[in-house]
Amino acid sequence: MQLSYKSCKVAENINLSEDIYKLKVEGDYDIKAGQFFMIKSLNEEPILPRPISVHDFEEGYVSFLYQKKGRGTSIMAKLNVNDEIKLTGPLGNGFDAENIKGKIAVVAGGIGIAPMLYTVKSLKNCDIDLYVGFKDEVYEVDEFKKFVSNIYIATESGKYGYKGYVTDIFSPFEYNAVLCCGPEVMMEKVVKVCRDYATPIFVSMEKHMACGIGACLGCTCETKDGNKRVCKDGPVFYGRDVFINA
Amino acid sequence: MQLSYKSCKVAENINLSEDIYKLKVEGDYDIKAGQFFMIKSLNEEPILPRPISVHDFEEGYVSFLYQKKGRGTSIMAKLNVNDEIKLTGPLGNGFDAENIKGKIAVVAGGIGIAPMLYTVKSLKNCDIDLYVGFKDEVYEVDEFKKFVSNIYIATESGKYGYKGYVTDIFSPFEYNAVLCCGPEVMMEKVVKVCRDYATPIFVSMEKHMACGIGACLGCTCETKDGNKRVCKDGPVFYGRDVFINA
Amino acid sequence: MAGMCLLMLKTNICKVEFKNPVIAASGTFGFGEEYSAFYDVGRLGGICTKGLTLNKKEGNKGIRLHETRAGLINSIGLQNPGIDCFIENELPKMKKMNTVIIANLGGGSIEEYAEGVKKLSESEVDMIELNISCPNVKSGGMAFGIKSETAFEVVSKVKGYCKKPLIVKLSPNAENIVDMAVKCCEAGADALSLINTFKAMAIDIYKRKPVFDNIFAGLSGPCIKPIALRMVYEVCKEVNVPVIGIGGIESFKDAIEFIMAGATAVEVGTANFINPMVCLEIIDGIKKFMEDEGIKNIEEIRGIARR
Amino acid sequence: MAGMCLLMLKTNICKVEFKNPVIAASGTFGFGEEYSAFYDVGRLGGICTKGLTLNKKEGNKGIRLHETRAGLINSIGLQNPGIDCFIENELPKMKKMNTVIIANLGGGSIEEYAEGVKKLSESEVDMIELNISCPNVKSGGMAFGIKSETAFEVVSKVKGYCKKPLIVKLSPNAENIVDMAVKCCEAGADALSLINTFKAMAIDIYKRKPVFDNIFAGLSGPCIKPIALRMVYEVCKEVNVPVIGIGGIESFKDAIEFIMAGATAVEVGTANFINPMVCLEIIDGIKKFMEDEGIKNIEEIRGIARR
Ligand SMILES: Cc1cc2nc3c(=O)[nH]c(=O)nc-3n(C[C@H](O)[C@H](O)[C@H](O)COP(=O)(O)OP(=O)(O)OC[C@H]3O[C@@H](n4cnc5c(N)ncnc54)[C@H](O)[C@@H]3O)c2cc1C
Ligand SMILES: Cc1cc2nc3c(=O)[nH]c(=O)nc-3n(C[C@H](O)[C@H](O)[C@H](O)COP(=O)(O)OP(=O)(O)OC[C@H]3O[C@@H](n4cnc5c(N)ncnc54)[C@H](O)[C@@H]3O)c2cc1C
Ligand SMILES: Cc1cc2nc3c(=O)[nH]c(=O)nc-3n(C[C@H](O)[C@H](O)[C@H](O)COP(=O)(O)O)c2cc1C
Ligand SMILES: Cc1cc2nc3c(=O)[nH]c(=O)nc-3n(C[C@H](O)[C@H](O)[C@H](O)COP(=O)(O)O)c2cc1C
Ligand code: FES
Ligand code: FES
Repeated sequence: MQLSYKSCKVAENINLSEDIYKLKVEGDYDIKAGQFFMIKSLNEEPILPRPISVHDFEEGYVSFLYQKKGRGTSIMAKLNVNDEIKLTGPLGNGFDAENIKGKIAVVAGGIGIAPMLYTVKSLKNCDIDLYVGFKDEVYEVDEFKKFVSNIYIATESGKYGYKGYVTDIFSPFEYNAVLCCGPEVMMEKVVKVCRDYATPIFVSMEKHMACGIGACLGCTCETKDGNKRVCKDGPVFYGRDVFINA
Repeated sequence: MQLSYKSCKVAENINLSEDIYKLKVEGDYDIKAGQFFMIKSLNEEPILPRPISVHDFEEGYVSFLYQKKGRGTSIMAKLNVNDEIKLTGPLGNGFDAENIKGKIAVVAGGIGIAPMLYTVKSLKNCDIDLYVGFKDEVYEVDEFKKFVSNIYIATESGKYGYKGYVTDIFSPFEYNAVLCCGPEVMMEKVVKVCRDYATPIFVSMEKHMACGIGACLGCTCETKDGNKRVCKDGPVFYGRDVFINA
Repeated sequence: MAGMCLLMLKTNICKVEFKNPVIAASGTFGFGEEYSAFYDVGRLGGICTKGLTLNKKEGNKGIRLHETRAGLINSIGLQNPGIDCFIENELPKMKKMNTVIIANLGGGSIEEYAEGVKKLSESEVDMIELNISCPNVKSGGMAFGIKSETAFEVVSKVKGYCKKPLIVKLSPNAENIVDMAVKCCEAGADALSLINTFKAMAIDIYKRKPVFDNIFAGLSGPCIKPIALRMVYEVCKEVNVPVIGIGGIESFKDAIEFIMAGATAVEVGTANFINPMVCLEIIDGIKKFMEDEGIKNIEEIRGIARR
Repeated sequence: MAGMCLLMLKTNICKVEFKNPVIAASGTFGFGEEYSAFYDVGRLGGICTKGLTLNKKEGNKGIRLHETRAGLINSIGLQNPGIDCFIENELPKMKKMNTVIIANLGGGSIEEYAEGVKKLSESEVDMIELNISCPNVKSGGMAFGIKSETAFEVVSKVKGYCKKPLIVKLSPNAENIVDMAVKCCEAGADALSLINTFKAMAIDIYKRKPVFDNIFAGLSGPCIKPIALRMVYEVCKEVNVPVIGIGGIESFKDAIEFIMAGATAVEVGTANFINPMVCLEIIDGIKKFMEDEGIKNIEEIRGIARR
């Protein structure tokens, strides 16, 4: 397989909500739902690129939804239109969209919603419900309306939807499969309840990364089959393979 | 004395010629001719600010003329209008404009012309001639026309003016004082010829700097009175004090 | 012309011929496969494998990577499939890559090193790099890389079983890097490579505890270059075997500095993560530098900064 | 409230009271005068003077500064006016700065150190920091900072003449930093500070020779922090005297890391060049961190990462 590392031009970089940004860059790729890119600005620091999921992809443009956290994402937040950034990818296994069928629940926590837009667009012949939890502000949910049947929102502050966690309002009952991305504690809870219903669940894992392509073994996660590389063998795993004790 | 370290907004940053740029920032200061600022972009790298002379100063705006050389000046070259940069200064002794009188020669080599515009503006009741040498392209010379009587240009390529070095066309004969900035070899030559005519000459020295304020002793230059700090005791010295063997 | 360019970069270490002096460093390049997705790794001078041990290792738990200013701290812990599995599954693929294959060998005891060297000696690897310097596992060999006497012992023993050119990889944590180098040569090292990572740490101030489960881990990347270069310079002055310079190399300029300090070749590690094409860019950069400076053969500048 | 904030940062080292644990590092802050142009240096915990020697020194020739990735290599070479001149001209001004004054003392021989300590003991400096670790001059003391036995000797001797609290400043180039620390304490050090700069170098590839006339020079700045922190952590575990953490500190986060590793205070060096206000920003940052995290006294978190 041929992988690309190249300069891409920023077409848009907008602040959606408090610390949430959407970045659109020029680029033509063959992308699977749930894959990610390693993104690096031209600045010398930080030295490592940052893994960011494909949020959306339309002819000639890749979009990313990201949260400003530390050194890397702060620099991303300052990018202007026409700036160049370096992209490596697309990377990772992604969701096996071809083989996911029937009534599907997508469960996302906060910025875990990022990989899910292109994912719901990629799922063919599925009936999808979106469950999503936020701390306070709700963002990007409207984009999903065209592609899903129902949207269930929880906010910790109670500002929108149910007051509490998304795990409080989600039940795998009736779903053929569940796709999940968010904080580990949340994913673990979802895996647990899916186990009770014997519902297949796919989780997208997150680890600190250096190479992003499987060479450094820095991003391993323990699975029932031993250590796996999140960047290459993942980021998508069967929920029960990684949350063994859930 | 109170020194300032503060953020300033970029008002203009234009490419004048090949690797020559002019940067204008908002800022109100009390500046003496020949002083400089330590300039640092908000990027983490390079870690040290760079010393750049005041090229011009008009109510509310400080201008710098700089040559893109390495890491620091390359980042400066990418600054956009409204970007913030950090300025420490004004620093150094500067030219003693108050006490310079009569017929004056300003001799500059390449980017050594940078400190001279504000300098010629600051010299009151003087009759000034400008001698300036370039490799090939000539820049910024027109700005001097209003403030000097004669302009003599030399280029190594012969593209404009005399073909050769500025030191070939300059003689201190008839001048009361000479102000000089450029490569060390060139300044040394000018000091030598001034010695022959017993003409007072002031040179602006350049050394790698870290603190810029006299604390680290990294920028010392040997003088007839022992080591002096270019940043604090200079950058302007009596030519014969530093080019002892000239 | 292209032929001439290739010629001028050709490098020999212990009679093994390298197309050019740029080698991918152990632990940063897997077994070469991943980077083959970016370019033909046959253009490299060589590839050092991920550190191998006699038996398979799962590596360390907890966070394994932490970025610092111009650096990376890693606590991988020599995760690897074991020598047998390497020889069976990875080496055949590597042999097709058309570059020099250097097996990097870690170990927890002299016996384990010796056993490993025996097995690798019977394999098709071109050279063995003895890692007596991994700070990330008790059995990673760093204990052997601190005191010269201990290093002397392990290298002497291993050398007896070694049928491949033996490179000994030194740790910057050695008490005295020059003495260490000299002792390793006395013990039979055919070449030296230095440096491995610095013992370092980071603390998570919100969790109020060390970032790494093992507390300490290894620092690499551009930040360490000025110290690595100094060590290579000092060692090259005192030994007669070829020295491979390692530590923070991220551009052709860095590589040339190491060569001018006396290194015969360089290994590039962390920089591969910053830019996956970096090794090729370094090779091209060296070539262009030599052309611009009128250097016909890299030997002309090797160690020139020492004169 | 302001009073409370001050209280919670108060730090004692050898019965000398510091307003807060942030000290300007030797060689980066002159004699305090230059930075007084930016802010009231009386707000600092303390100031270490530029390294002093018995007699005036002109320092090194050639290039003295070279920037690297997240670091600075310097070859100042202990340029200073000599102890007598310091006591006469600089100290009176420093005493008015209303902060703890620490005299940093270099030397080329045990006798020179002893003579220096005697003179400083009769002066009004609050403490003496014995620099056995400057890599930039033959007589800068680094020779004393490599082997523990040599350090033991110089510290024992000096201690006999010292009437001020004696801080011994350690070099990261020491063969064994923990052993070095222990030996210096046995020899009578009242406190330790670490680390000084790393022996490093750079080569000008166009001139084909080392950048510095002395070939080697000292590396400081953010790049060295992960190694410095590790050394401070290791030393704090093994000694009972107060330890001042130094090395690449550029933010309150870095300072807190050193304190959580066990440091009683920190010194800030190169970061002053990056941002002349950095010491104040670090003090304010520590204060805010403690408020946010509900820490009433800095003792609560000192060494907490070791538990
Ligand atoms: C496969 C994958 C896909 C991702 N997709 C997205 C996405 O679409 N949108 C998005 O906002 N974020 C995404 N992330 C997370 C994103 O990579 C991190 O938030 C980012 O690297 C933080 O970088 P920083 O420099 O801003 O923060 P840093 O200063 O590096 O660190 C800030 C905080 O984030 C933690 N952190 C740093 N790197 C990582 C990492 N790789 N994984 C987890 N925590 C980390 C640090 O420990 C620290 O607590 C993804 C991560 C992975 C592994
Ligand atoms: C008082 C003073 C005033 C100056 N005024 C101007 C000015 O008005 N316009 C202008 O273009 N330049 C000026 N300079 C020079 C300018 O500071 C350097 O060109 C700049 O620091 C180079 O930085 P860099 O990061 O781009 O280059 P680097 O990557 O740091 O180095 C590029 C090259 O410049 C050399 N260099 C780096 N720093 C210095 C330095 N401080 N002095 C001399 N050589 C250096 C390096 O050795 C190298 O050869 C001045 C210097 C001083 C000391
Ligand atoms: C993630 C990672 C894994 C490493 N694994 C090994 C290893 O298995 N064996 C070894 O000898 N060195 C290992 N190293 C050290 C590198 O080979 C190299 O010596 C060191 O990183 C310094 O070079 P650099 O600054 O170019 O990375 C590893 C380094 C990194 C960053
Ligand atoms: C320019 C410069 C000069 C220094 N001079 C001295 C000195 O005279 N005496 C001394 O003990 N340390 C000296 N040091 C070392 C610093 O005090 C400090 O130990 C070292 O720089 C590491 O800290 P940092 O990374 O915060 O700079 C000097 C450092 C620099 C950068
Ligand atoms: S990030 Fe290197 S193996 Fe996954
Ligand atoms: S740059 Fe520090 S003294 Fe001049």
